[in-house]
Amino acid sequence: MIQEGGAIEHPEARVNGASFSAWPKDLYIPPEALEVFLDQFEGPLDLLLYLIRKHQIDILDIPLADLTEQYMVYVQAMRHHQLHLAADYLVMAAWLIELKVRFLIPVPETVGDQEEEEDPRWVLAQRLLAYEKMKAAALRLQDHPQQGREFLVARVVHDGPASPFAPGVGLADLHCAWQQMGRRLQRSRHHRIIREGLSVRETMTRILKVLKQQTHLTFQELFLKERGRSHLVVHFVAVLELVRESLIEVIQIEALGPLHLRRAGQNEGLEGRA
Amino acid sequence: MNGEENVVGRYVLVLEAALLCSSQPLSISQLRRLFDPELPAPRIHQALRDLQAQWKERGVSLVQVASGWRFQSAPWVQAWLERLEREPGPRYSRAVMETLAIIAWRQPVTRGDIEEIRGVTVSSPILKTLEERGWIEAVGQRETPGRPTLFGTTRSFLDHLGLRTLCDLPALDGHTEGKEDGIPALT
Amino acid sequence: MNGEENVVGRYVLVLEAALLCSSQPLSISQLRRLFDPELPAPRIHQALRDLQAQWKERGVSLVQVASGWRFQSAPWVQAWLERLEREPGPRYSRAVMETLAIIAWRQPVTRGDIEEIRGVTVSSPILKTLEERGWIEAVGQRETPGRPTLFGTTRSFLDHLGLRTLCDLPALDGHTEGKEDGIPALT
Repeated sequence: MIQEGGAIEHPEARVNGASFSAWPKDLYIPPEALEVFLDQFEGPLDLLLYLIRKHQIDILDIPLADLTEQYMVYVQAMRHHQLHLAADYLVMAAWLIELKVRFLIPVPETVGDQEEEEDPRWVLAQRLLAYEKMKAAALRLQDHPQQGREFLVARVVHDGPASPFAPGVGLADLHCAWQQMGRRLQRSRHHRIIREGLSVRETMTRILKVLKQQTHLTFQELFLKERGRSHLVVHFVAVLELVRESLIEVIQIEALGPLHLRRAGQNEGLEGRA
Repeated sequence: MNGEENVVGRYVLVLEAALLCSSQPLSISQLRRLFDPELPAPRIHQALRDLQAQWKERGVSLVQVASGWRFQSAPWVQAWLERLEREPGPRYSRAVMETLAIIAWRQPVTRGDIEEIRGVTVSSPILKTLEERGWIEAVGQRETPGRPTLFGTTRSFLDHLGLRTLCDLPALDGHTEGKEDGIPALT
Repeated sequence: MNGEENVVGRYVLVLEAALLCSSQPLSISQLRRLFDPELPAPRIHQALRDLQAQWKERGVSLVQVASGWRFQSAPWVQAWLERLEREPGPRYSRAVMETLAIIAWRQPVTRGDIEEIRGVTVSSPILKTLEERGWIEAVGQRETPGRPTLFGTTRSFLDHLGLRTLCDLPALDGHTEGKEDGIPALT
């Protein structure tokens, strides 16, 4: 696309003595490659900046015709491959062509005192510089220390509500709820409360959680890590309680063999292992 | 600046910063992993004891809860901190609180058990509220017809209450010592 | 227990606890309101300076950001704290960051201004992302046809960056140093 006379001053690539500053039109560019290439740009200004920096063009002295034509190479390639072309790229193409026309065709000086027409190259340069500055600003922002990345904020827990939308609950509230419920029920029922060690209940829950993840558990596994007699007793009582509530089964596959715990009503899995 | 050369003197400060800035309680193994090479557990324990002593008389204290260690406000500053809260915040309904209490003290329980105790139907949103809050979870199924789900409380529930284990829940015989409190035991 | 009798000695501890526990930075007027009767602002300032000095060499420091004072981790502990973080914070696309940069350095701006500078259409999700994050907000309308919304950054944006004012944003000298770029400076 580059015309002989209009070649830019600092061509980047030389092949066999000929300078190339844009992809030859007949060069096959796989659509995916083009897409990937274009994905790196945030838009037409970003692409223009890339072209200018790549060819070391002085931004204050832009060869409008060449830049426009190089830009059009990409736009043409995109259209040729019927890639989805963001309208922004076409708008920019139209604007570049307009600038080029304004640059090439001198404005007739019919109106004497009219304000001097701005150099279209300067208009383009201003836009590119403004964009480049903001591009740099975005990087500065990205690099600036950020909460959660370069520093963390102290967040010590306190008893107030966790967040306006998630009410908190205190021990007193919980206890109070229980007591009120008790008082309410006392009027209608006459059951006797049986005191249960909570540690037994907790252990029951823990055993069930383990049995949710693995099909069975041997007695040894259950007691191995626990220290002390009270742990042993708590676990044993928990197992008995779970059996009583038909939540688990205890099986022994062979005489004097290891005892296995498994969830009640689960019939598969153990035979194959024994 | 890096402080690696002086890490021995600094690790207490690192532990303090990690505990002050973490949104979750930190376990000993997490605290060990702060350092490379990992610090031996006894060193961590010693440092935690030192920190606990340093913070003893302050408005914030270092405590151990179910899933590890964390800093939390001391009870005596609560009166001041409450003035910061703009509004008292929503509260859970009685139904939610009672359901939670039953699950806490009677776990593992099924929805049927809760209904049995409360004497009223337990609606799905109640259990969902508590599950979404991360305070209860399904821990299994009872092998009875219909295989109902059994619920238990989670570690975050204990963390929220600042408790280490369920045994730290207040005993329920307290006010009704020797008396029945009207709540049926599960059979 | 209440400590009212000794409040003079204790108010620094109360301030410390409040600042450590608050999820948001606390302003001087919020800090004054912790006390009844309210403490005069100079006393609060003095206490903050004392606290700042006390925490100077620690892993957490007391800093002032746009919406007030808060404790945050010191840069030197970051290397350790990073080992704790399960997931890194979200990374925003270049489109989002460029839009945010334009709003930060050129505010107040309309969507049209942003499109003019970037040369591309600014999609609604981009502005929505930034609004939902609490970093930008509508600050008015330009009195031109269509009365487009003017956007500016919020205090939480500055808080997030640990900055006190927009003037603390890094300077944008770069390659255009000393040259006129026709872009008005921030006021």
